[in-house]
Amino acid sequence: MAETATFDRGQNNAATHPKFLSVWDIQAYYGESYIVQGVSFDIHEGEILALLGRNGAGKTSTLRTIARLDDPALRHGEIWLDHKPLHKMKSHEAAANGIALVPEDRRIIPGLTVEENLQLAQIAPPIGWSLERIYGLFPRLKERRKQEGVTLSGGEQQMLAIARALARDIKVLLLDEPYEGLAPVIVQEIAKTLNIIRDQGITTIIVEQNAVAALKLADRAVILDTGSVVYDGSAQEVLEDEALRQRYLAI
Amino acid sequence: MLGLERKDTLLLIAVAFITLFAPIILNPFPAGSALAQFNAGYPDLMQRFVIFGIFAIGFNILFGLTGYLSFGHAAFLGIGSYSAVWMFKLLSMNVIPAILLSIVMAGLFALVIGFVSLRRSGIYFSILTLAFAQMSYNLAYSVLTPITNGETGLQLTLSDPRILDGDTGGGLPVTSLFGAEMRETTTLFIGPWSWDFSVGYYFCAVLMLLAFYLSVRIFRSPFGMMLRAVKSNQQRMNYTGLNTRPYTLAAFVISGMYAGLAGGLLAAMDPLAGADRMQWTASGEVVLMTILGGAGTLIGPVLGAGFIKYFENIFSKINDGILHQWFAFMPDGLENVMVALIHPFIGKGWHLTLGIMFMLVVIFLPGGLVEGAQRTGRMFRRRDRNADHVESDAARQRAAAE
Amino acid sequence: FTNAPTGSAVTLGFNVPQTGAYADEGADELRAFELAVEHLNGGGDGGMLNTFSSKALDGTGIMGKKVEFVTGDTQTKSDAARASAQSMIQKDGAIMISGGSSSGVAVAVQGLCQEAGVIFMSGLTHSNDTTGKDRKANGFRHFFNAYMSAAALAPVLQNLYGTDRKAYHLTADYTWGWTQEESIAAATEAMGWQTTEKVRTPLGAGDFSSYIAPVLNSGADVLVLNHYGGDMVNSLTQAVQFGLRERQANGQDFQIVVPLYSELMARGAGSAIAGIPGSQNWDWKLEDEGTKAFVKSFGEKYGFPPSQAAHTCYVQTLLYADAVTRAGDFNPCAVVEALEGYEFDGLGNGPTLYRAEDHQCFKDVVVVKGAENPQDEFHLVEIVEVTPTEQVTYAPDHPMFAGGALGECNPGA
Amino acid sequence: MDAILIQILNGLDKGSAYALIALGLTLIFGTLGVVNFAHGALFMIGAFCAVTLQKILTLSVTTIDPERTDFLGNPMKVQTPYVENWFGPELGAAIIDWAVPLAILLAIPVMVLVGFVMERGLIKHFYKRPHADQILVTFGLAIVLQEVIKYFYGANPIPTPAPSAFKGSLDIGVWLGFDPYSIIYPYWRLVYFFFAGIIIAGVFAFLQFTTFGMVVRAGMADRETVGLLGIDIDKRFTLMFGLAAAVAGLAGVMYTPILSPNYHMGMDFLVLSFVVVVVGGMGSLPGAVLAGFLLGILQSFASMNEVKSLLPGIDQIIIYLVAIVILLTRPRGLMGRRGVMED
Amino acid sequence: MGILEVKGVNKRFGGLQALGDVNLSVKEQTVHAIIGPNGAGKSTLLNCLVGKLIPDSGSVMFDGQSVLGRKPHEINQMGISRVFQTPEIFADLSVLENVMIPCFARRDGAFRLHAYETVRREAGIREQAEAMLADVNMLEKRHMTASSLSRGDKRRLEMAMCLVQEPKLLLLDEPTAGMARADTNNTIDLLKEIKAKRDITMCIIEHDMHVVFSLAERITVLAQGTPLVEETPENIKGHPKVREAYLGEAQV
Ligand SMILES: Nc1ncnc2c1ncn2[C@@H]1O[C@H](COP(=O)(O)OP(=O)(O)OP(=O)(O)O)[C@@H](O)[C@H]1O
Ligand SMILES: Nc1ncnc2c1ncn2[C@@H]1O[C@H](COP(=O)(O)OP(=O)(O)OP(=O)(O)O)[C@@H](O)[C@H]1O
Ligand SMILES: CC(C)C[C@H](N)C(=O)O
Ligand SMILES: [Mg+2]
Ligand SMILES: [Mg+2]
Repeated sequence: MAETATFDRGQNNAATHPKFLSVWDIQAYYGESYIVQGVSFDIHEGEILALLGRNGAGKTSTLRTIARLDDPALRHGEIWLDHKPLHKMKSHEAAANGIALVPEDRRIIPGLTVEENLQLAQIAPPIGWSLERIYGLFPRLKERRKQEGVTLSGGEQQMLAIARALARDIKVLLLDEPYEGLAPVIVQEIAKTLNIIRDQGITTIIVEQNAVAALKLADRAVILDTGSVVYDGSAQEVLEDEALRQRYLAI
Repeated sequence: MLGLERKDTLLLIAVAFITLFAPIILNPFPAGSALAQFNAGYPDLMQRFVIFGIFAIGFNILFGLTGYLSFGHAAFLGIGSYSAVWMFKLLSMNVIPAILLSIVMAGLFALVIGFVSLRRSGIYFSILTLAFAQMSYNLAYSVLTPITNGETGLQLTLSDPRILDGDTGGGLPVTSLFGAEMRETTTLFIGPWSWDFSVGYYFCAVLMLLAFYLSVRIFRSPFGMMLRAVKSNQQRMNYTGLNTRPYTLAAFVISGMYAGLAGGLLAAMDPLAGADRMQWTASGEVVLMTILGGAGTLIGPVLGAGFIKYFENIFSKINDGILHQWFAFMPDGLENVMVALIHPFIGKGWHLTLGIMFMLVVIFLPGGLVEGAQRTGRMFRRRDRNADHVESDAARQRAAAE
Repeated sequence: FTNAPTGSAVTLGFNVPQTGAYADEGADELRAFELAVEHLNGGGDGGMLNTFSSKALDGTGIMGKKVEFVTGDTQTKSDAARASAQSMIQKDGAIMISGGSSSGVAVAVQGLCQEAGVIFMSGLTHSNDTTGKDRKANGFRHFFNAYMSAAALAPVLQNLYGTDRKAYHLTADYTWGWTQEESIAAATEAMGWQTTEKVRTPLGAGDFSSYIAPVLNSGADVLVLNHYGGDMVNSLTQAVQFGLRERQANGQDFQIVVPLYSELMARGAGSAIAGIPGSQNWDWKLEDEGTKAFVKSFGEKYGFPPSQAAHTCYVQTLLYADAVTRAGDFNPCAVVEALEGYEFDGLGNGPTLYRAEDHQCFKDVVVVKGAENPQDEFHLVEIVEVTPTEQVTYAPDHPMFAGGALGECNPGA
Repeated sequence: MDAILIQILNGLDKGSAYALIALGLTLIFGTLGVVNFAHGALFMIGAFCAVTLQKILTLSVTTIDPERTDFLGNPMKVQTPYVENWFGPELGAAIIDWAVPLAILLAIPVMVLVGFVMERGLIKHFYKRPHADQILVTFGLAIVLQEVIKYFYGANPIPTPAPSAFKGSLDIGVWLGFDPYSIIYPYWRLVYFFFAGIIIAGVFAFLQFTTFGMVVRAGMADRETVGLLGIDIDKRFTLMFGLAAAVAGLAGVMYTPILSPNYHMGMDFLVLSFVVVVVGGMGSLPGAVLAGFLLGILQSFASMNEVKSLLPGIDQIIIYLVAIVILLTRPRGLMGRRGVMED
Repeated sequence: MGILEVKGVNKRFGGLQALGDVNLSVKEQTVHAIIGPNGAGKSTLLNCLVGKLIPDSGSVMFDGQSVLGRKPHEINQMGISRVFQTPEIFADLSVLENVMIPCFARRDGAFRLHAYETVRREAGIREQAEAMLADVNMLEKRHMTASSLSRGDKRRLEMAMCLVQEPKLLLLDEPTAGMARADTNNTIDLLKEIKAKRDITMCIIEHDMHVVFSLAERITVLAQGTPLVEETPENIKGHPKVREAYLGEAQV
């Protein structure tokens, strides 16, 4: 389904190519440490992209940069979403333009109940799934909706974090290790959900250590190593090319 | 040397050098010149620099390492002072027993107050310590007047027993170290300069160096590391098999004893102990000193103490007359404009200047004065970027904290 | 001796509260010091130099040396005040320290000056202790004290409110408050009043309502406020708000007394002060020549009349200069000798004596009350009576002043 | 009995002041997590809004009255306020008389503005900084504000009387069947009490019935994540700060007839208000209000002679003593939330 | 008798029965896995073992002694270490210091006032810590501040901190979550190696079946707060109930 992108480095193609999300040569720093070292890729609408790499490769940092969080600081490069310049925005503006990040440590907000955590996501427009619909997908959350979010079990927190993203009307979903800490059955559930989400035209970037699971789901794969793209191609290819996996993912 | 690493040894030597030559360094302007106003090298102020330096060093052992922010440390300072003055009244004008008692008493109080207050953390701890100190202050000011002599402060009188000293003749006796009077001062005149070398100052300075050395040892010790770990993650400490309470309590008591030492020295230099020393503003002052200098750094608290005391004693004394002297070379109109411009910031406006300095420092030098020193240092040696900065590790830890 | 002047100038140290609650008093003190120095150095109109009974001073400084001064901030804290005084002595070579606006500070600095061997001419200090149990040979007080307030007030109170009164004291809980409470209670009891209650209030309490409310039902019909500064402003305003002044008790109108008064406090209390009696060391409305001369030079220089704080500090400076000149020596011991038992006139309050036994100055005391309809902001206080010296004089060994000794004068190093 | 009643009344009043100050402080400290040592200064600035309005209203034309002389014997300058010239002496005088309540109108915009400027210009940069830095910068600011006020208004208290309509006091005792004058309560204190009630209720309602409070709390706990949810938290923080400043300022305005404003009144209240907030429990508005009233009433009782004669000096330390007892028995104060400023 | 004996432990959170009558016996020197759906109560059970939570009823015996009523640090000193589900490390300290602290805890006990010695001089401790870091492939990161580690590295660090204590019982709550596959495999090897070298018992919670089946000798399946089955890995794989409640179609 996805056309394998060939990106002309050094040029901002976002305006001319009908790409949905374009990341062009982003370079980002934590203080003085140079972490995201010129990452470029682009995605079409409704595509699922697996962003892979070893620990410390810079996956999380890349997602955070796209979501326009303060850290790491973007010092060079451009990010375009649907013809809008994300790189000029702050995180809440990016969110208003349809970016949602499910962060790796889930970031459930202390002091708020499960339901409040969800309500919080629906304060600023655009609003997505209704609470009923969310609870339909995650009945576990419905049971626990009066409980303080941070006392949920690890897996439940993960569900809440994903649910919170769905509660907003989003164009791009950035998932940072969504399967971490989830029971296999739930992983399968979520995989299904992600397919549903894709069918609705939502574009997804998924970072996952469980590379096989992610690749199965994804159309494309981008592999990072020490902050740069070392592979950008079809997911299928990575699944099949043992040598490639061995080289970049050591699996 | 002395069981320290090279950079710590260098720091210690630098501090020793500066303290020993402080009477000269702090009096850079010839006496009688227009700028002599800025000279700080007279015994009383120099003593205050080092004494409050001790206070802040001790406070930093608690706050800088464990992150427990005590808002009642002045109580220990006050207790130290009262103990010392009582020792002068009852026993002898020798400063040694007085200071020993100060340290012991402050340590005991710190043990009790710390034991209770450390049951809570964060702001709850701060308020508990504040409450204890305020109670001490209020009681010392009023109900406990028989012990503290209330508002006036505890002073020596002619009728004090002083069992060891015996009769002292007509005047009030003075504090001494086995006969060397604390107030004895030799003034050295070289050209237009004049430098005061006082026994009291050197006594305090030696103790400050000792206190500083000890604090370096504590910072670099496993104990110091544990304290930093407490600050970082108490939970993990517990699940690692460490009992955090004795660690924090030990830090609290040690810093209380430092405060007691400082209080005792204050009384040894000037045998009066006032209740004001225990008020929350005094506790706040040491907090400000520490943060201003750079909490968690070795030398920061001393710098902070010097900074605040300098403003308090030097800026408050500049008056319009002095301003007119400075600008006398200008045409009259301009002179008056200059004086009017500067007037709000000096003399009775010294608080204003201090407030502004606080804000500037904290806004532009997030790590306190030490950070400022480092930046200047860095500017001078751009070349070797990777050079080890004396304080950089501590500063970094601090920046990462909270 | 300490800081013997060597050059062509002599340095005096003026240590006043520049920050804190008494900063306005401090500012006025400083104005007075500057004026005094100006006059000593021959500037201005000479002020009280013209009316002073001693003619030793001639406007050429002190013994031909130009008078210079340094200033410091006491912060109304004993500690800070001593630090500030120390620096004047050690760094600036001050040979005399003056100023201050609290008894605690005065006693503390007086002690310091004694040890350091310089003269201390205290500013505002009203506690009996300053020249009582904490008296020092190197220290002199021009201000009056709590005992003298009481002695002057008592007859006036008797005239105003009779002898059958029950008094309720609210007292600032520290040494000055206690001595004033003790003195007033003793003096009023001597004329037949009863003291129903003495209640100590914390310093800077702000809201005194919970201390004032019980007064209503205590059976008392006079409230004595042994407060000063902001505390007094607040307690008085609040007492008036609670309607104490409209009340009747024991068949008489309820009354409030503020034994120690000042114009600055009266300004703070606003209309609440109207009609309230109290005592002052001095008032600019006194009619003697010295006062007139001083008010004139001060008023012309600064645009408003001087406070009693200003007066005290001005006079202290002249007195010191005069004593040095008369002694012909800057040595503190010579100065002490010149001042002890010294009688003079022309510095306000009529003939005045510096008693040798305790270095307390004896002169007329001014009994005042708050003006009902002040014609302007400078007339908030009216003089009721000038109590003659004899009536406020006491024996040096009076029990309220017992326990201290001057010691010997200390000329220092 | 009546002695106790009257102390309860007094306590309520002191309590309302504590509660109001603590309320504002909790918004900044308990909710925004900023240790704001300048809060007392905000209270003080509020009080000086009243002073300023009074000064403005009494701005006067100066005429020379040759009949009378001033203290130096020169002809007397007579001041007539402009408002009396404009509105006639009676209405003019009445307006001046009502300066304190009118000052509310001045204080609201001024305080909100002060809050906005303070937050945007300074505090904003300190949310992520250690509490210690916040203390230093806000303490510095407090000193600066206080010195500026001192520079313009002097150090002595300035009388700001309540409107004469509220002079005098209400004899509550008579209603309850006690002797006249046994329980009286100044009218203005009643006004203050009700005023406090209204403000407290208003703030509660605002935070309870809107999501504002929840969002701000969430933003405090984790501003990054709240940003990810599309919420511009900065704007809300600024608003919250403005609100807190306004609450502090109004508390100050209305308190002026009770406590003549002076430049250090903020510092005097500062420590106490921190104690109240912490005893109430960090992050809890009801806690702050409750603690305010509780400590106010206890303090009133402790200042009764009967109590004081039993325990000398108790009135000076009662607040701290109670604070210690409460904090030792209840780990997070009366109603504190877990995790707020506990480390 | 196992080294760890949990008998009849109950824990409620308000209306929720998080643990219902849990019995568990872990044999000395075995690796015992606890698996189960999310929210089954696995972490809660561990919390009861290390003193973070106190069970409403039941008993927990370790090495013949009850752990209930003891403080967390006392329990640790008995020989139980735990790796948490979300990494608990000393974020402000360097990686090396993070590992040295447990070394001190092991050598000096719960408290010792060694305020005058210097850390530098503690060569033995440092070597120990460095050796441990080398084992988890983190030696070159030893001077980094722990907070700037990536997430997978934080987990490895925490594991190193627990291992270096040489506990008798090591509790691992999802130790490899978020770890790259290669590191997961390394971790498995490391745990195996440690197990072979020392008399250590391990109790491991994992959702990664690869890890579970590579390590575990016994597996307890927990569901809704109660143990469903306790079996050898082979038997678990085919267990229908387990498949339904937990594994789904996952390949194991
Ligand atoms: N706050 C920070 N400060 C400094 N460096 C950081 C910070 N956060 C991460 N890093 C560094 O940035 C690099 C990339 O980290 P990042 O978290 O993006 O990796 P990752 O690919 O997500 O790894 P993982 O799979 O372990 O989550 C790592 O070397 C890490 O140490
Ligand atoms: N402090 C608490 N208050 C209320 N409920 C809690 C608390 N802690 C845990 N729970 C609930 O108890 C249940 C068990 O939680 P636990 O963390 O033990 O699950 P788990 O088996 O570790 O799950 P996971 O595999 O997802 O980590 C969950 O439903 C959780 O929401
Ligand atoms: C300012 C003084 C006149 C009164 C002051 N309270 C004192 O202690 O003496
Ligand atoms: Mg990551
Ligand atoms: Mg779990």
